[in-house]
Order: sequence, then structure tokens, then C-alpha cells
Amino acid sequence: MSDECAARSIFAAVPHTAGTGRGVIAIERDGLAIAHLAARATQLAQLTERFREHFGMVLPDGARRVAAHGVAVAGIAPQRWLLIGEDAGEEFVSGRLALLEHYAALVELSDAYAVLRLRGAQVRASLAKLVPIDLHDTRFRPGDVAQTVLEHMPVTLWRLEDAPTGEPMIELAVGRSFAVSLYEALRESATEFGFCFEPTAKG
Amino acid sequence: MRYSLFALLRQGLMAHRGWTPAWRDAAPKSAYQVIIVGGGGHALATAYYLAKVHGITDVAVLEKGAIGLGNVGRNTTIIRSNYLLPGNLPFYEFSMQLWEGLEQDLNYNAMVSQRGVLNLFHSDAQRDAFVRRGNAMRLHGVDAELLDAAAVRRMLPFLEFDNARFPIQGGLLQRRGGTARHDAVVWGYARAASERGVDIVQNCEVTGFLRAGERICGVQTTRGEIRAETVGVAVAGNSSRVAAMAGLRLPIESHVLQAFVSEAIKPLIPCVVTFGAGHFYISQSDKGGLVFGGDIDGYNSYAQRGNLPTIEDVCAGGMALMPGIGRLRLLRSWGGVMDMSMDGSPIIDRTPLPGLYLNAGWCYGGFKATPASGYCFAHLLARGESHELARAYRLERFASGDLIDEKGQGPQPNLH
Amino acid sequence: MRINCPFCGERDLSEFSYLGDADSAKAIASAAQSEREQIDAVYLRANPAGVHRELWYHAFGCGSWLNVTRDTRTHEIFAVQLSRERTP
Amino acid sequence: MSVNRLEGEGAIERERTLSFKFDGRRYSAHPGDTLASALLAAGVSLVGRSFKYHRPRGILTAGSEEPNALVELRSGARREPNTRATMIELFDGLQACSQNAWPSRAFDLGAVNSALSRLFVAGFYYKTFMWPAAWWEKVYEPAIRRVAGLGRASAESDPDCYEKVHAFCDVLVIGSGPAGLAAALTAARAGARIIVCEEDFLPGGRLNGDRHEIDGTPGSNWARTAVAELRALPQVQFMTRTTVFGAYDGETYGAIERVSDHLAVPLAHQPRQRFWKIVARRTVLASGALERTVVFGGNDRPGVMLAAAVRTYVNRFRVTPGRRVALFTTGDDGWKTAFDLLAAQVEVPLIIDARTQVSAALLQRARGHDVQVILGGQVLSTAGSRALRRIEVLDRGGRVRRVRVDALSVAGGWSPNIALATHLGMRPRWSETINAHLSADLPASLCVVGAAAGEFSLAGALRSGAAAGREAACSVGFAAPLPSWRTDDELIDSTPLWFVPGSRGKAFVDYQHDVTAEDVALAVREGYRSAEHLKRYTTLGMGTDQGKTVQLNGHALLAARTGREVAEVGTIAARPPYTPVAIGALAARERGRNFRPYRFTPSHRWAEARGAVFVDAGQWRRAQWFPLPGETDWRSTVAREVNTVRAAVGVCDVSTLGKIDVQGHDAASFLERIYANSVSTVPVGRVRYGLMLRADGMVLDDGTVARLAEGHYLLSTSTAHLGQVMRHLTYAQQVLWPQLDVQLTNVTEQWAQYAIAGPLARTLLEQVCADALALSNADLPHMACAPLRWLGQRARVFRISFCGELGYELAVPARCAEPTVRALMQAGESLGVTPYGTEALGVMRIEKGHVAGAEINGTTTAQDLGLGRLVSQRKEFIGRVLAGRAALSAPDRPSLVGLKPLDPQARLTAGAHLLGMGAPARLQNDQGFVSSSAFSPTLGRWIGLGFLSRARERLGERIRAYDPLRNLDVPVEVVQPVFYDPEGLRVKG
Ligand SMILES: Cc1cc2nc3c(=O)[nH]c(=O)nc-3n(C[C@H](O)[C@H](O)[C@H](O)COP(=O)(O)OP(=O)(O)OC[C@H]3O[C@@H](n4cnc5c(N)ncnc54)[C@H](O)[C@@H]3O)c2cc1C
Ligand SMILES: NC(=O)c1ccc[n+]([C@@H]2O[C@H](COP(=O)([O-])OP(=O)(O)OC[C@H]3O[C@@H](n4cnc5c(N)ncnc54)[C@H](O)[C@@H]3O)[C@@H](O)[C@H]2O)c1
Ligand SMILES: Cc1cc2nc3c(=O)[nH]c(=O)nc-3n(C[C@H](O)[C@H](O)[C@H](O)COP(=O)(O)O)c2cc1C
Ligand SMILES: [Zn+2]
Repeated sequence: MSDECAARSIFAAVPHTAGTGRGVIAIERDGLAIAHLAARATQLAQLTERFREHFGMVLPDGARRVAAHGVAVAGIAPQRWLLIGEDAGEEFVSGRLALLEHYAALVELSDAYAVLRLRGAQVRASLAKLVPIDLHDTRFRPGDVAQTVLEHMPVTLWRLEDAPTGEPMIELAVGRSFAVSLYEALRESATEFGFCFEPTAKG
Repeated sequence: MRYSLFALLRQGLMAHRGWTPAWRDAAPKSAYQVIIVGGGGHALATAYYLAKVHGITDVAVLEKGAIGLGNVGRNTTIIRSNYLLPGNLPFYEFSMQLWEGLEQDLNYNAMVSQRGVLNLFHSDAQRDAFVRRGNAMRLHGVDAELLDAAAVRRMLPFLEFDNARFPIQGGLLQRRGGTARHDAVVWGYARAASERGVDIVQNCEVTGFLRAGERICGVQTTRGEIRAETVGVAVAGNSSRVAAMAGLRLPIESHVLQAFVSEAIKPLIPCVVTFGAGHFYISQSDKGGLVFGGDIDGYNSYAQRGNLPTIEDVCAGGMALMPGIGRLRLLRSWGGVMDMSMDGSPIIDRTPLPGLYLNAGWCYGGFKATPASGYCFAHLLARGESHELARAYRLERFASGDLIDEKGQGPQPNLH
Repeated sequence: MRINCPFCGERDLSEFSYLGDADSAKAIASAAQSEREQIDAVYLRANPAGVHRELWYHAFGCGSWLNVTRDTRTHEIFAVQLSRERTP
Repeated sequence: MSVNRLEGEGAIERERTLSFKFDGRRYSAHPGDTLASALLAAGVSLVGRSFKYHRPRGILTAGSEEPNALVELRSGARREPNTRATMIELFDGLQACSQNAWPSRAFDLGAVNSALSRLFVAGFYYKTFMWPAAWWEKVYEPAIRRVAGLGRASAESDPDCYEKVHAFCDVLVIGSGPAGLAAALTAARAGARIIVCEEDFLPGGRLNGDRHEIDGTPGSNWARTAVAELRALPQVQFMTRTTVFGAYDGETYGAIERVSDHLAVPLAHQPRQRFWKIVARRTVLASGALERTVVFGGNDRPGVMLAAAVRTYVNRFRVTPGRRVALFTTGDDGWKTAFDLLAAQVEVPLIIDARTQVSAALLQRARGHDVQVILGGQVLSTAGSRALRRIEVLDRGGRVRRVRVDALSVAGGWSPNIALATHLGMRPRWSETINAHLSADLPASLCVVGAAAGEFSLAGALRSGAAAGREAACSVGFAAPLPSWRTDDELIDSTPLWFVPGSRGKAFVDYQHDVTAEDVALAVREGYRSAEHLKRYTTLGMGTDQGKTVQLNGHALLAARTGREVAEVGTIAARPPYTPVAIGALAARERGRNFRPYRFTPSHRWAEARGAVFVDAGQWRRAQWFPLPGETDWRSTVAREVNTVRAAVGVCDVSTLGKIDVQGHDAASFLERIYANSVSTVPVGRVRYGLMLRADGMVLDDGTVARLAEGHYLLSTSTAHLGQVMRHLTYAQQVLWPQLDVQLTNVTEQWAQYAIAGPLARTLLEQVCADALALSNADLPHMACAPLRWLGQRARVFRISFCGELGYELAVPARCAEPTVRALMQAGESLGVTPYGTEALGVMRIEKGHVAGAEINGTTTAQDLGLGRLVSQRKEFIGRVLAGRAALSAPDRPSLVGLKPLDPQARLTAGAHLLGMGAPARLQNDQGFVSSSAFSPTLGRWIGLGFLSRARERLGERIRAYDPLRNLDVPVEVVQPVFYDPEGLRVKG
């Protein structure tokens, strides 16, 4: 029965490629466990300490993302982060509640977002048509996080280390209700460069 | 000199050498019975009605620059009386009636064009709100019609009906609404007031008030002190600055509204169309330019210019409504600084300081009010008490709770 | 206009929403005030032509409220602070 | 047919020929031509007619400042009126038509206006057309409108698309003339991130139009090399066909790239134009200067052309505007035109220089040719019906001579092109040196160079450009060496001649709008003496060209007529856009269905498959109702849905409601300050209805407050108000009470939520989750909530009801939405379950008297809404004080009532006003209005909610619901606002 509720593609219904070439490749990132972490007042220091002990990472104090052992944490606001687990199950949040509860509010948001990983030589050119921020190599570096607006939709972006091919890789999260409009905007911006879309097979 | 076709023909024969200045460019006297600060539409109309209705001609209009270059010279010229609330509706309808006879009254063609104002709606809820407004209008004898989508389509076939994000369900139409040639309104009132003896003093900035105890008894200006029994302030957009000279704080923020005109084209848009859901409205000027606008920029400003996000939003609204204007070109964009009041409605009232009266808070809707505002302000200045039609426009209403909030946005001026 | 959000960096106007004069915000918080004081705080504004201290919300960014000091004649911005960290 | 095409090399591809049509006639041209150069080459000098007098007009310039040569380009849905022939890059198959002429441009009936020009002076319409009053809309105005306007719009939807790009750079260089290129090269070599925007399709600016040498090579070659160097650098973006149209706050510039305008149609996946929003740390404005005309009789005749434009046509396009071309100049620069024409073997019979003295070098050079030079001369008038045939020249001795020419080039002096340096409100400053305005009060990030800064020599342009490029690069952290280039010398002396006083015939100060020197005099006579009044009265400078080539002359004339200096007259603000911009480009992708994003609930596809009809709720698409096969009338569908819920059970997707998670040690006391009613007393596991007020005491929103744990609440908001509520809460948290320990998380997207309502709701739920949760009244009473396992996931159930039946809301992680709704439908099949939409929900909430958006409209207080009893008197909360203002509790203030037509068949409509039974329909008698109405299937009649004065005293009274807009006037009874189960027993069932 629980199979039914396994993570599934939010994008399953959309057409998959447009244009020719592979300037922009979008891969749906499903199965991520996501939680919102907000420090309790006056508990930041303890939270940071606890977090370091448990995850082996220092909570970034700006719009940065760090990752270790399949868990990433991205600063999205003063004293607020998104905690992202790769292929993590339900326990990702519940299992950590006890651990962090005293220092932070930890709220499950795994289902709140549609997340795409974008790569390809033209990712920046394509995104430049969509978001009003500077994505230049030196301005939006690997590990940087940005929340901004994409055609009236609130989005969060973070840049990963470049692909082995040297292509930039950027992940983009949007509220899941916007997924179709986001997809359409992305496809139109990328078609001139060749757009490949790879939703999750499970869809 | 009276304006007429005959006068024009006669002057044509003598190379138009016989025309005289439309209004006297007066130098300030040392004292007047009434001083009106500001040389915009409201101030000039006030002066005119003071002279015409109340026989008070010892009046000076003091304008810091040249008359008519404030908001009255930069608005999108829409006139209408499609208001909802009883505090507003009779006032604006009276204004509409004054517009209807204005040209003959002033002997100046202000090109009042009753080509209709259509407000589009896109949902049942919006429709019901419009119907409520339309019914209020009808209760006051104002014309209002409810159009369904098919009727809107017949009237404006070039709107986006088939591919719209927010499909048009219909519209509220006031046929008597329309536009007027804004500059001509200024010049017409100036000429008519000047003819009746009013001094129009340009390049005369009011920089302070003269006081006798609590009482205001004149103004300081860049052209010297001028005394007066009564001082009326009608400086739209700058009301807070002038009030501050008298130590008053007002329920007003100054905001910028941008407006736009396209290159002139042959007639395309027969009426005024407003697309509330897309923050866009448009009409076509007699010269052929599409005159359009949208929301205010949304932050306190005295800069008389706006920024790109609003321009993008307005053009997007335009394209969402009328995808046929895509290849027409925007010719000029500009901004005006307006008094945004805390409930979106104006103030015509005495101030706590005897001798000082205020006409302010017109937001983006004061052009259409010009005749009635002048009429009622003149009444207040002449009689010391509010005109019946402007009774609701009191300063005290914010304290008492008698707000006139057509949009229900509350004390958040950038949302009105 | 671009506002330098202390958390997100410099961002375009389109990401922000505006509230207005920062001083009136304070008065709203102290509900213990008299009706007259509340009325003044909620409705009256200095509305200066010049330096203005005002509140903005980084709606499409980090969700922070910002205290911005700005010239209303030129739109020049002199300072931006997180409201929650503002120095009184 | 290329009668005016010259030999030799220019910037056109002679080997290739393009064909195009103008007014239906076929012509040929070459790649690199503009429509203007191609028409000139073909000997077409008459291009269109003017606005008012329908005067024949030709081509005055070679750039975007063109006032005369406006055409309708393309046809059908792609028709572009008022397009400057000088800016149209020729493509094969191009079609264009002249404007404002009927039946043809050569023979135009509108030209009778010219004969009536005695009447049609500036502002004539203000003085007439006033009688009879009703004729304005019927007769006068339509006539005026028909003749006004130039081209015709296509009313069809624009078939092309546009896109917007956000760009960032260290240095933005506007213009690619010598100054711009020098700046770009200098800064780029240092390593700065650079964007260069050039309006023209050929970079180089005046280097293409003039014959210059830089470092021993022709200027145009130097430009080509410089551009190649720039283009090769990775940190440089070099864009041609790109006009920077406006400067905005925050170092933001708007630019339009005409990606496809030089093609018949855009290539696949390419936009027609691209709108660039550029944020630049530094900007170098190298936009050059604009040449002015001189105001003299007939200065508008086809064949009269600005001198620099003549050079551009000759040198760049290898076209001459005529075969016998005279020159009328006010400075050294104009002479270059004569020399270039002569070099191209074109006859130059006459050089008229308004100055009485010129440098010997010029005279020397002229002497080598068969040219007559008149110093201190002036052109009084021109002649020729559709093209220039003759000019009349006054010499210093007072002699008038007539000279036969077919073109006249006019060099009235140069005005720095500083529009972009004034968009932020800077007023330009008059320069006595160059007799024109220069930019002033520049912000630190902006630097003006080259001719735009009044540096009129080539050497000066290069020098100032390089210096600015270096300065800009340094200021953003790059060290740049200063290059230098060798150039030939040039003479740049000039003395302005604004107008020729003894002009004969009409002398224009605004070509497009037919404003003449006489109009200026008339305006002055009538008191319109400030530059702004002159503009508005005569429309001087208000055309598509914004008076770029001639407005200053108009001001000089105004100065002379009013006894002032030109400097005293002031300037007219240049406003964005610098040149007109397609509205579609600024909208970019936001049109049609892309105007705003769509939001879909997690089970949208299921609803779609189920045949739901959707409705827009803000950005959301929500299921409005679910017709069954055979149901054709939506009312019967909704009635069935309501009846099913009331009698059995229904399921409604309420996922769009806002959901906010609130935690923290101070969560309770925080929420106490937010809500008007008490929420800290809600026990864990319970839900309470909550009301939030704005600071002014009006209701902001209502919703539920569920307490999940001691310091943990979950709030719900209405769909429409989530954004506002979230903003309000964060404001309270961060601005008002930052010391409180509160964490807010918007969890709206995380949860799919379903209302399960009806007497069989519990039965239905039990069938699917009895093992997970005890649902009895004792275990889960009304207004309780509990967690449960659902389909293997963590879920929540809330025992709440909007529709007044026994009801639950089941919240599940969004991924489980479809399995959940399917499971519910399947389990409910035997119970007769129905999905229901927003319409049925709306009907049922009216039956229950619950307020919604139509009632919570920003002008209603808790009391107005009949919720006064909820408002706590014992605590401080936002809005408490001001809600107590006198007028807000006045007894005649309308408050919520129920309304029921006396006639059970009669329809009640929202928007109707409420009047006393016998009272005449007048505003004074208005006592309120109907806010919501619906046909209640439960009651078998229309019912409504509304606001009525003195409502409390009037229950049972009969009044009218007056809706003249819909031709309805319905007697109604005032009743309690709860029509159904007033005791509220059913929700407890
Ligand atoms: C872009 C835009 C579009 C609009 N569209 C419409 C519309 O379609 N319909 C509509 O009804 N309304 C519209 N409005 C609103 C309308 O223009 C104004 O409400 C109205 O014109 C204000 O009244 P006024 O004419 O007296 O103001 P103004 O013309 O602004 O007059 C005020 C005058 O006071 C002068 N002044 C200021 N301070 C001093 C001082 N210290 N001493 C001396 N003089 C001083 C100013 O120079 C100015 O001339 C619009 C406004 C704008 C900005
Ligand atoms: N002898 C004289 O009296 C005199 C007077 C003026 C100019 N000049 C000559 O003009 C040249 C001046 O060089 P320069 O580089 O300053 O100017 P320029 O005229 O050579 O170049 C300016 C460039 O800017 C572009 N441009 C203008 N506005 C633009 C905008 N908004 N967006 C994008 N592009 C825009 C133009 O298309 C043009 O290519 C020199 O060659 C000089 O000799 C001579
Ligand atoms: C109804 C209306 C129509 C206008 N039409 C034109 C026009 O056709 N051409 C033009 O250049 N400006 C037009 N304008 C704009 C004015 O030139 C000017 O920008 C505006 O009045 C504000 O003044 P400012 O730009 O000097 O601040 C129009 C303005 C209004 C209000
Ligand atoms: Zn931020």
C-alpha cells in the first residue's frame, strides 16, 4: 500500500524534449527528503554545535549550501535552513526531531517542492531569461544559494560542483503547485539551446 | 476675447495677430482675501468657482512653477463617476455633471469626451462587486450597465478572449464616463478665472506660513510675503510638505504613478478599458496615442519618475488584455507624485489651524474630481463650512472611523 | 531600484514588497497606547521629501523584513538592516 | 533603377541583391541597406505625409531620430505602423507602405488641410467645436480622430514572441562609435566584464558615416578591428541592433535587442526582440551627438536632409540624395558633406555658410572644386511640389538668389545625445562653448564621453572614451593601461543659427506635428511662454522622434520671442524610452496564458480525469463542480453535490487553503497578539476558529488554529489571504516582537487536504482508516485534531466543517494526494459519495451563514460580521484599539444578516442593494447590500447573506433586494444568517 505513496514524478505528464541539442538538461530530483529548520531564539550556538556533532557540518550562516554523507543544508534566511537528504525516507525528519527539537523547529517539507537539477552548457543563458540574479561563474559559485522570483513564482536555487564535463550544475526548487508553469517557462527559455527533460521514471 | 469658430476665422484673416494671452501672468500683490497654494487643476477650479459662485475675486493662485505641470498635466485623463460608497458617489457624479457643461461654461474646449468607461471582470466574485457598485450608481441616478462577455466582445473584438489567463466574463460600463484633454482643463479654468479678476501668479513657491497666534494669515513665498484672510492648499502630491510648514502631519503618503503613451495611430480603442485583474487600463487620445497605465510604483517617492518593474507589469497587463498592441511602440513614460491617502479617498476640510484649509489626498483619481473639488473647496473657503457633497471628506474621519475605503485596503496607501 | 538585503545580497525591486514608514510600526506594537496615539501611528505620516526610514519585506527572497533608509527624492539608499537586528 | 547609387565601396554587399516593395512597387537593394538608403538609391524622395497638413515628406536623417520617413512595415498581424525607414534593415521580400496619405502619397487629398492651415493653427480646437455640445462625441471628435494618428495598428494578436534577459556587468558601454569602442577596448583589455550596446546593426558610429583615419587606416576599418577584438574576449558581450532605452534606479538599464527585425520572420525558437535588463556597476554613455536642422521656409521639403546624414548615405551606403546638392551649414563640420559629395562625383553648386568667417583651410579646399561659397548666407525658402527643386538664398549683401538643386544638406550644429543621462531626473546644463546642453549632476556610476560629452573631435572622442574605460575598470578593481590612437585633424568650429528670420513659407520647428515658427509666435502671444506650455499647446517635440533634431531650435525661437537667452528657456525632460519600444517586448513572455503562473493542487489530474470544471482562484485552478454524464446544467450538478453531502457524504479538495506551522516557546503568546480571540487556551489536540484583525481594526482573515503540541500550532488561512497573512505574521515576528521565540513555516504546499463531509463522513473514514484512528465522538469530537498513519504516511485529521455537516479534513503529504482521493472515492462508493467543488462548498457555507471573501472584504469589523462575541476584551492584540472607534460600533453600521426572498421562486443576487419596502430607490435610502447569494437545494429556494443597517432590530422585516443592473427587485425577509441547522447539531453528529 505504501508503494502508492512512494515519491512520484510531479512532472510525469509534461513532454520531454524541445529543440535540438542538449544545451540544457533538466533532471527531476524526486525522493529527496526536505525539512525546514529554524533556530529557536537564543539557541543558535547550541544548534550549530549539535548540528556539527551530528552531521559533521557547520551550519552555514549565509546563503550557502554544504553537504556531507548524503545530507545537504542550505541557508535560506537568517537562522533558517533547508535540510535536504538524498534518498532519505520518512525518518529523515522524524528521526531527527528529538535530536534538534530543543534548538530548532524542524518541519517536514519533502512534498512541498518540485526540484530539478539543471546542467548543460547553456544553463546560465537559459536561467538568465528567468531569474533576476547574477549567475556568472564568479558571482554564483558552487555552494551558493539564492531565493528569488521566476515569472511570479518563488524559487530557490543552489549551485552544485560543476559536472565532470565542466558544465555548471544548478538545482532549482519551486513550490510543487507551480511545477507545470515552471516547466513551461524553463522549456521555452531553453528550447533555442536544445532542451532535454528527464522526469523520474517512477512517474 | 470670446473663443468661437467665428473668432477663429476672423483671426485667420489677420494672421492670428489679434489673440491675447489666455490668462494674465500676474505679479503678486501684498495681500488677498483668499490665497490658493498650488496651480493645478483643483486650485484653478477653486479660484474660478470662488469668483463665479461666491463673487470673491480678490484671489491669488500661487504656483511654484508654471501652472498645470503637476499631476493635472500628466494624468491619464479619465473621468467617470462609477463609485461605490455614499461618501464618494454624489460628489463624483456632481463632478461629472460639471464636466458635461464645462466647455460652454468656460468658453474653452476641454475636449470632454464621453466615450464610455468599461471595467472588465473575470470572476463571479468580481462581477458581484461590480454589480454592487453599478447598483449604487443607479440608485443615485448615474448610468451603469452590466455587459456579459459577448457584449464586451462585440464592443472590443480585439481583446484577448480565447487564450486569456483570466478570461473576460463581462464588464461594468459607464457610457457617460470618458476622457478630457487635461491641459485644456487647466488653461480653460485659468483663463476663465483670470477673466473674472483672479491673479494667477507663477514661479511663486510657498515656503512657509504667516501666523497670528494660531491663525494662519498669509504665506511666505519665493516672491515675498503675501497676506490673506483665508489660505487654501491644493498642492496634490506635495500636501505633506506644505502641511509640514504649518506643523501638521497628514494621513497621506506621496507615491509615484507612472503613465505611458504609445506612438500615435489611427483610431483603435473606442472607449476607456480597465483590466483590474491585470493592473492595466487604456484609452486612446484624440491625437492617436494609446494612453495607458497601471499600479503605482508602491513606495514613498517625490521623484516624478518610476522604475522598470512597474513598466514591465503594465506592458504585460496590456499584452494579456490586447495582444494586438505588441508591435505598437511605447513612446514616452513618465511619473507623477500623488497624495495617497490612508483610505484612498480625498480630504476637503479645514485644518486645526484657523484660516488654513486643505484640499488633498486625491490619489490617482483626482483629475475627474477637478470641477467638483474646485466647487466644493470654493464653498469651504467662502463659507467656512463643508459643502454638502464633500461632507464626508473630513480629516477627522480617520479618528472617528468614518473611513471611505472603496477598495478595503486599510491604511496601506500603496495598495489603494 | 535595488535593495541590498543583508542576507541575500543586492536584489531587484521586484522581489520586495513595501510597507512604509518604519516609525509607525513601533506604535502598532505597543497596543497599550491610547486610542489617539494609535490613530496617529496608524494614519499620520511625516512623509518627508528626503531621508525616509521605511520597512520592506523580502517577499521573494529570504522573507526578511528590512529597515531601509532611503531618499524619497532620488531613491538613493543609504542603509539596509534586518529589522530583527536593527539598532534602535 | 538605382539612379542615386554611387560607385565604390561602402558597407553594403554589392554582389547580392534584395528585392522589396514600397507602396506596392518593386525595387531592389543590397544587404547592408536600410529602407531609407534603398529608397534614396531608387530615387524615391517622397516617403510619406505629415500629421496635420499632409505635407510631402522625405528622409531627413540616417538614424533613429528620424521624424519624417515613417512607414507601415510588413502586413497583416505583423503590421508595424510608424516605423522609421532609416532604421529598417533591408531584407529580401520586405514590404512597406506610406502612411497618412490617401489615395496615394503622391496625390493626397488630405493636403487640403494645408490650404486651411490659416485655420488649423496651434490650439485651434480649444477655441471651437463647442456648439452644440452634443456634437463633440458625434461629429467633431470622430473627425479629428480620423485625421489624427499616423499609421494603422493591426488589431490582430502579435504572432511573434519576445523574451527578457537579466544581465549583469562591470561596465556597460552605450554606443560603439569611436568613444564607445575606445572605452570598451580599454576596460575589456583590463579584464572587466563588459556589455556594449549599439543601436545600429553596424558598429562604429560616425566612423561609418565619415571619412576618417585612425592609426593610418580608414576609421570604419579601425572600428571593425576593434569590434573583432572585443568580440573575441570571453568577458565581453557585444550587442548590435540593441538600443538602451532607459536608465533606472540601482544602476539598472533597459535595452531592446532587435533579434529578428532584419528578417522576414524570426527563426525557429527565436524571439522577435529581446528585452535586456542590465545591471551595471559602471556605465559609459558614448551615444554621440545628434545633428540639428535650421528653421527656414520649406525646411521640410523632401530633399532637405541633415548634412551628416548625407555623408552617411554617401560613405556608408554609397547613395546620394540628389545629383545637385547644396549645403547650408552653420559650422565647419557641414563642409565635410560637400567634400564627400564632391569626392563621389556629385555636383555641389553651392555652399552657404551662415557664418561670415570660416577657416582658410576650408575655403582652400573648396576652391579646388567648382563650388560657389556664400558666407553669411541663409536659405529663405525652398520650392518643389513633391521634391525639392529650388532654394532661395539670401546673401550678406541682402541679395536673394534662386538656385536649382535637387537636394539640400543642412548642418545646424550638434546636440550631445544625453537623454539617458537625464532619465533619473538630472537637468542638463547649457554650454556656451558648444551652444547646446551637456549632462550635469551625474551619479558616480555614470560617465559621459565623446560627442555625447561635447567632445566633437575624433581625437577627443577616442581620448575621453579611453579615459572613461580605464576609470571604470579601475573602479571595479581592474588595472588598465591607457591606449592612444593617432587621428587626422579636424575643424569643429560652429556658430548656431537657430532660425532664419526672413523665412518665406512655412518653417517647421516640429516636422512630424507640423509645428511652425508662426505657431511658436502665436503661443507666445497667447501666453504659453514656458517651454512646457509651448510644448503642450503646440505639441512641439511630442512626436515619435520627440523633437530630437529640432526642438532646441523651437526653444531658441521661443527665447527670441520672449526676450530671453536660450539657456533661460530651459529644457523639456527627455523621458524613457530613448526611442520608441515595442510594448510586446516589455511584456516579454507574460501574455496569454503565460500572463501569470498556474497553480495546481496535488490531485488536479485526478479531478481532471473525473471531468471537473475548473475555476480560477487567484493563481490556483480549483475544481468548481464535477458534472456527471448527462448533467448539462451546472446548477443541477451543484444541487446534486450539495444534496449528496447533506444526505450522505462528499469529498472536496481544500488543499489551497493556507497552512502555517507555528512553533516556539512563545508561540501561544505570539498568537494571542495576532488573533482577536483567545488561542492560548486551546488544548493540545483541539482546533479553534480564529479571527485576525488589521491594525485598523478591520478583519484581515479568518481560519482555524489547531494546537498540535504545547508550543506547536497549525494555522489555516483562506486561499486568497495566505500571502497577506504570512506577511503579517513575519512582520509581527521580526518587526514588532523580535524578542519572542517563534518559528513560522509555510507548509501549504506540503499537504494535500480533503474535506470529507456529510452524515456518512465518519462511516467513510472508518472504512479506510479505522485501524489507524478512533473516530467516535468521544475520541475525536467536533473541533479536535489528531495524527494518524495513512497509506503508510504520517497524516492528520481535523474534525472541522465548513459546510455544516459532520465533517473531517484529512491532511496527507502531497505525494499521497491521488491515492488518497481515490481511496476515499472507492471506499465511499457504496455510501454514494460524491466529489464536490468550490461552488457546492460556497452554497453550503451560505446555508450555514459562514462568512468568506465577499464578507471579509477589508471594510468589515468582527462586529459587522456577527463575530463580535469572539473578540476578546481581556488581552492586547493587533487591531483592538482602533476597532473600538466610535463609527465602527455605531448602531446604524450595516452588519451581517440572512436574506430570503418572500417568493420562494424568486432569485436573489449578490450585488443587489437593500431598500426599505416602500422607500423610493435613492441613494439616501440605501441600507446595505447582498454580499453572497445562492440557490439552496437544501431549502429549495434562493438565499443570501448581506449587510444591513441596524440589522439586529430588523429580523423578520420585509425589505427589497434592488438590482437594477440585472432588472431585479425582489422583496426579501431579513433573517438570521444561518439558514440550515441553526443549532449546529449536525456537525456534532
Ligand atoms: C500618472 C497619473 C495618472 C492619473 N490618471 C488619472 C485619471 O485617469 N483620472 C483621474 O481622475 N485622476 C488621475 N490622476 C490623478 C490626478 O492627476 C490628480 O489627482 C489631480 O490632478 C490632482 O489635483 P491637481 O490637478 O490640483 O494637482 P497638481 O496638478 O499636481 O497641482 C498641484 C500644484 O501645486 C504646486 N505646488 C506644490 N507645492 C507648491 C508650493 N509649495 N508652492 C506653490 N505651488 C506648489 C505644484 O507645482 C502643482 O502645480 C492621475 C495621476 C497621475 C500622476
Ligand atoms: N566635427 C563635428 O562637429 C562633430 C560633431 C559631433 C560628432 N562628430 C564625430 O562623431 C564622432 C563622435 O564619436 P562618438 O563615439 O562620441 O559618437 P558616435 O556618433 O560616433 O557614436 C555613437 C553611437 O552610439 C549609438 N547609440 C546612441 N544612442 C544609443 C542608445 N541609446 N543605445 C545604443 N546605442 C546608441 C549610435 O548608434 C552610434 O553608433 C567622432 O567621429 C566625431 O568626429 C563630429
Ligand atoms: C493624455 C496624455 C497624452 C500624452 N501624449 C503624448 C504624446 O503624444 N507625445 C508625447 O511626447 N508625450 C505625450 N504625453 C506625455 C507628456 O509629454 C509628458 O511626458 C507628461 O505630460 C509628463 O511631463 P514630463 O514628462 O515633462 O514630466 C502625454 C501625456 C498625457 C497625460
Ligand atoms: Zn533577503
